[in-house]
Amino acid sequence: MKGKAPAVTSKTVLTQLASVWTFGIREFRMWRSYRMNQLMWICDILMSSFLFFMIGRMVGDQSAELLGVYGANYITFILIGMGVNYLIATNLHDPFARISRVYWDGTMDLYLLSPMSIYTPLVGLMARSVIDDYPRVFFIVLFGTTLFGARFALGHIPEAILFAALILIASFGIGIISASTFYLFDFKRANEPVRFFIQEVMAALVAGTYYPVTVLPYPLQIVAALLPHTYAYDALRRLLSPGADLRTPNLVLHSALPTLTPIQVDGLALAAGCLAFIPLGLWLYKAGIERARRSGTLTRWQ
Amino acid sequence: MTRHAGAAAGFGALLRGIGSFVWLEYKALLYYPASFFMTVLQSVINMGIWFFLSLFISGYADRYVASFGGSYVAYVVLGVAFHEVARTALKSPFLSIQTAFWEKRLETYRIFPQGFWAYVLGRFLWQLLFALVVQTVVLALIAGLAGLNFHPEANVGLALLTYLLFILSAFGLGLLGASTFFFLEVKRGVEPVGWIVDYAVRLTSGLYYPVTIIPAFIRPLSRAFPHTYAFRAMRLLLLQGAAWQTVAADVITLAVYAAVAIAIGFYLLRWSLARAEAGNGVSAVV
Amino acid sequence: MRRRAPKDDATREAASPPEGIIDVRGLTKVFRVKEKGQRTAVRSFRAVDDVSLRVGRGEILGVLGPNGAGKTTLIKMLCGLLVPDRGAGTVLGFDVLHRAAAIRSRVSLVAPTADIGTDNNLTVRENLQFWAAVYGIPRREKKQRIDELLVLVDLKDREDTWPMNISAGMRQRLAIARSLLAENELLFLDEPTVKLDPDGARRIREFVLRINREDRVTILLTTHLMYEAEELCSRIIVLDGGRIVAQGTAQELKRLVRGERIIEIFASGLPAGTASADAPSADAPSADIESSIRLLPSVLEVELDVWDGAVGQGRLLVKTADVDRTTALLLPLLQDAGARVEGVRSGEPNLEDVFFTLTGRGLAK
Amino acid sequence: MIEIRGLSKQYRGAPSDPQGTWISSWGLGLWLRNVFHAVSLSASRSPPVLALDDISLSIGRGEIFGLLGPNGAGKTTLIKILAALLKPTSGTASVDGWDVVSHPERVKRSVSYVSTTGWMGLEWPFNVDESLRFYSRLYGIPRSQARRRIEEVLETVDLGGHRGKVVSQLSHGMRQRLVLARGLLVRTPVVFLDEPTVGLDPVNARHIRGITKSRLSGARRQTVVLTTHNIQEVEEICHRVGILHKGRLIALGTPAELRSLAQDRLVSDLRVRNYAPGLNADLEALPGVLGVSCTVKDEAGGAASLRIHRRRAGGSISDVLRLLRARRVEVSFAAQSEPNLEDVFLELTGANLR
Repeated sequence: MKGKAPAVTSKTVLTQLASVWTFGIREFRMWRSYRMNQLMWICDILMSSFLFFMIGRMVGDQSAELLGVYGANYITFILIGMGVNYLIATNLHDPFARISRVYWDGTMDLYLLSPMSIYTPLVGLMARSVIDDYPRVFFIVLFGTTLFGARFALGHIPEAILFAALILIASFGIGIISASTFYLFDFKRANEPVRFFIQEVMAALVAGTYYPVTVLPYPLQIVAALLPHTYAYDALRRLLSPGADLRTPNLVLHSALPTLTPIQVDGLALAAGCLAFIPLGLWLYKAGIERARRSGTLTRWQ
Repeated sequence: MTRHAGAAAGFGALLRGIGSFVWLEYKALLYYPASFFMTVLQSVINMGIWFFLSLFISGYADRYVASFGGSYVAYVVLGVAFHEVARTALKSPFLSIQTAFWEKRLETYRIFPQGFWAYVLGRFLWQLLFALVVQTVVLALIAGLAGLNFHPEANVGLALLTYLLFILSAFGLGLLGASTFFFLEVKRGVEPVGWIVDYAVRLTSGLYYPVTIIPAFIRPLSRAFPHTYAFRAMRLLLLQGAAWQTVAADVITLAVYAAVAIAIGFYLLRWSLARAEAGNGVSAVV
Repeated sequence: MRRRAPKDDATREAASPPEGIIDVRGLTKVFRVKEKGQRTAVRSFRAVDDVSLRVGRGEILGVLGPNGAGKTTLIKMLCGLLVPDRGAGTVLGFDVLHRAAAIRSRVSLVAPTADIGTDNNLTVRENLQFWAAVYGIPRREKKQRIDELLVLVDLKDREDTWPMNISAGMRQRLAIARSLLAENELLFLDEPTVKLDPDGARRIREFVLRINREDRVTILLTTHLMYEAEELCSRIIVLDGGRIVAQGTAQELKRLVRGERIIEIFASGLPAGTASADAPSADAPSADIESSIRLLPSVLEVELDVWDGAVGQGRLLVKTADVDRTTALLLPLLQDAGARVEGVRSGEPNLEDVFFTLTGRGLAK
Repeated sequence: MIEIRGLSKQYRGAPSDPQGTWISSWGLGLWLRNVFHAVSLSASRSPPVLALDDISLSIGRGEIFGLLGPNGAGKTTLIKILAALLKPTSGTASVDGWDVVSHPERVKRSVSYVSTTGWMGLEWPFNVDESLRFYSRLYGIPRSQARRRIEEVLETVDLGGHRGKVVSQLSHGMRQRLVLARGLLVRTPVVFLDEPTVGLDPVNARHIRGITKSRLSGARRQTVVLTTHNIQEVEEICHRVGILHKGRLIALGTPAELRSLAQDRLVSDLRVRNYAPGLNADLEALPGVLGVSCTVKDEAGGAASLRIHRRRAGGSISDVLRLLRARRVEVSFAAQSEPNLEDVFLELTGANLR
């Protein structure tokens, strides 16, 4: 071994990024050894698309009246909703699952006993969504257009990508908040209340994955206004559906800010979500680790 | 004579065993009341999504369900509630075996003469009661808030019988699926029988939309699953107020289905368990 | 392998510790355990109670104690993974209370279950590659260091194997290799041989001594195996109920056990006499050797029994309060007297006896 | 009590496909692969593992029989077959007169099986008392007797003071004792203890050994078969021992009989100062010395431990001591041990002296 001491003493941003990269590589290897399992979600996408295609058949082709600002293609409307859900699935779900796993298998101790930042294992997870979630979005668009008659407007692709990035970041923030509850409030079970309430309860019911928010009673529409999902669905549907209306307000917040266009309101709301959730998540996560260091609950074994 | 006494004693032991496992599940629920609350909430939300979705398109869809009372919302809500219970019955045996296997409890249960079957049946009984209560509450909630157009002269007794036969058929399929845990070595994830039934049922049995709008070449598939007969019979009875003659064929089909599925499922699960013990055993570590 | 030179900021921020790599006083940790039952009650439980210890550079310190004695809790506090409730001191020159992050990035830990930190989705080599990145090892050094470690832990021929396909002992060695990647000078081994079969455990012990000797790694290891502590450790502290009940070398601890021990020596060339019918006389050489043995320190009683006067074949029983010291002097003395020692057996107290003496816990019958 | 004739057990090998072992697949991929393996005769499954190879053995009433062997020797497999939890590939075994293959239900009524390896399969929602009530119901113990028996076993395993604790609050040793208590609820003729003391500290381990010896084999006259890789445990409580190695029963007898297998061997342990490298070779050249293993503790002071394996005949410790004296190596401690079962084990399997 070389006798010369390396010049780098504390980890620089570059070496931190290298660790993030390694976590990404590991996610990829894990994904690769489970590669046959990818067949399952392809089936899943096909089935869900087919299901809504059939429901869409009852609506028929002339659904402009039904969808209002979101154009006239019900299957497009549904697929954008599902696509956003697929896009953010890893970010929402995996931080908690991963923290739970490193707790149960005892690796958290070892991660802390290294020069690596405490956030690195979480940030490395973003790589998982690249290999796990983005292809799903691709497949749902592919199946939708080739098999089920979905049509997309291609005029606003850059804006759509910006909105996709915003909802990814915001959902990652929610994911970290969810992960930090593991240590902060000792939620050691498989189900974690924060993500459960935000995603499975509020977002699933009121953000409008399968129906526009306007079908809901007004109090629920106000609840929807608090969720970043609502704005992502709204903006992406307006930007990508053929014949969509970019001007007419639809959400509670649109009506509250009449001087801005709905798309602008959506963008501001999502950006605010990112700014709120990411710092809050990082802070809570650190607080959780410190709490666990005092109570001796960093890992299962004592 | 002693043989009979032995069988009776064995049956008594099995019943006590089932009771013990119901007690175990009850304690588990008390231990984590939060997870009970979350399960209930999840059911409410799932129903809520389908309620709002059906409400959203009811203007277009009502005419497709004219023969089932003419309300698409009632059609979907009823279907979802019944399906959730059947789904519990379908998944219960496999999930029970899988959970116990990885927690190394399965082998422990094999130590006791009737332990394995008491576990599978006891847990099924508990989960079934749980799902029934939850779905009934959810249904009552929707009926109370939004109103469901139940037919005033519905033959509730026959509907309940249909429901029971439906659950038993699903449980039979569940036993069949559970047997793949051992002979196909499906130790992780989901098992093929339940998975295929779940997918096919959602797509073809008329759960979310009437069978009549499915493309003709897929329609025969729907006849392979008990759900199609059960959904049709129960909706006709409760929403349309149909006479028993209308649904007799469906109910009889369901009864036969339940008997055959449970017999085959039980036999296959027993066979695969014996095969596992002749091979690598039923514990997680070899 | 050579230790990496002291890190710059380490030398800048803390003067190199002359008093020892670990130097802590009065460490105490109280856990609050939720009793979940009919009514949830909080009970406090003193896991580590007023522990002070000092470990010098290059030492192997053994922490001995039964399950639940607080061994792991102590290790976690010394690693910076657990905040002590009370106490003070330094590890590697860093304050245990305020510089935990600095300590954490400079010590290695091998947890009792080898599977901790071993990813079954990666091969043996890939596991080390993964951890090399976590430890921030520069890319150009990485391959060489991993190669060296694989040779060191004797896993070179298994480098492409999946962790679940190698034995528990090999996985333990992989875990140790992982901990050595960072080239930290302080290594914590928490029950390194638990659940291994005797052969696997022996290899781990040999290996622990080797890295201590060759790489000058300071090691703090916990065990509840008495002979393991005796074989490996230069010093041992005995922990019970979170408190240090004794410390010292294995020999010193054994001396704590009161009661006599017997050394039994079979030899030929012993001076005949005592066994013969003649009355013991002062000039007989046997009396001479007996009395000179009796004069050795700690010797309580001597009994010589020669059954074959012709070749002086016989047995010598020496009752002593200190086996080690007596043996050390006894053997040369016998050789000087021309005796040919054929076998030695001693009822040496082992650390298990020490443990029972100290904790006052006898056999649970 | 237990008769075993020509028992063999072959496990189907777990596929060790480097890309995606069986554990990493689920869903469609797993089904397809397993169906493929089921229908294809030439599928590239990994070879079967012979876990037990032609074991014949009989164990008498009231005996404590120890099964000794390293990890993976087949100890657990043998016990599981005898407890009717696993079927043998060939050969026969009977427990209390009942054949394990044709009458598994009767065998299950005749044995208690206590396995404490790994996760012990306890019921986390239950406390100690409820767990035992639960198990007594599964055993079909009448309600009228259950209470008395539970009190009895709680006292035996000394968990009476912890009856209100749920599993997560119990220490490892207590959990092990709870599993033991489950096995004691019924008074079966045969008790199987699979690694009853692994991972326990000496206090807990002795407690369990004490129960085995005085209660099970002593007061209750139960036949006990226990597996272990702890040699002291065997010497302490077992009447007879079988040594398993790679699925074969390589030795069988009382501990004393087995020790005599390594009769011509002696092991001398020396602790020395002023050790110098190169000494080993000279020591090995001495007559009767089979091998020397040395661990150096402190290079500067030359403190080292030497373990010298010698033949009893030929040579003596004096030669060793003389050589050391000539080299000015100071002996601080010397002990010579009679071969124990560990040496026997090592002699038979050749696992030491690499």
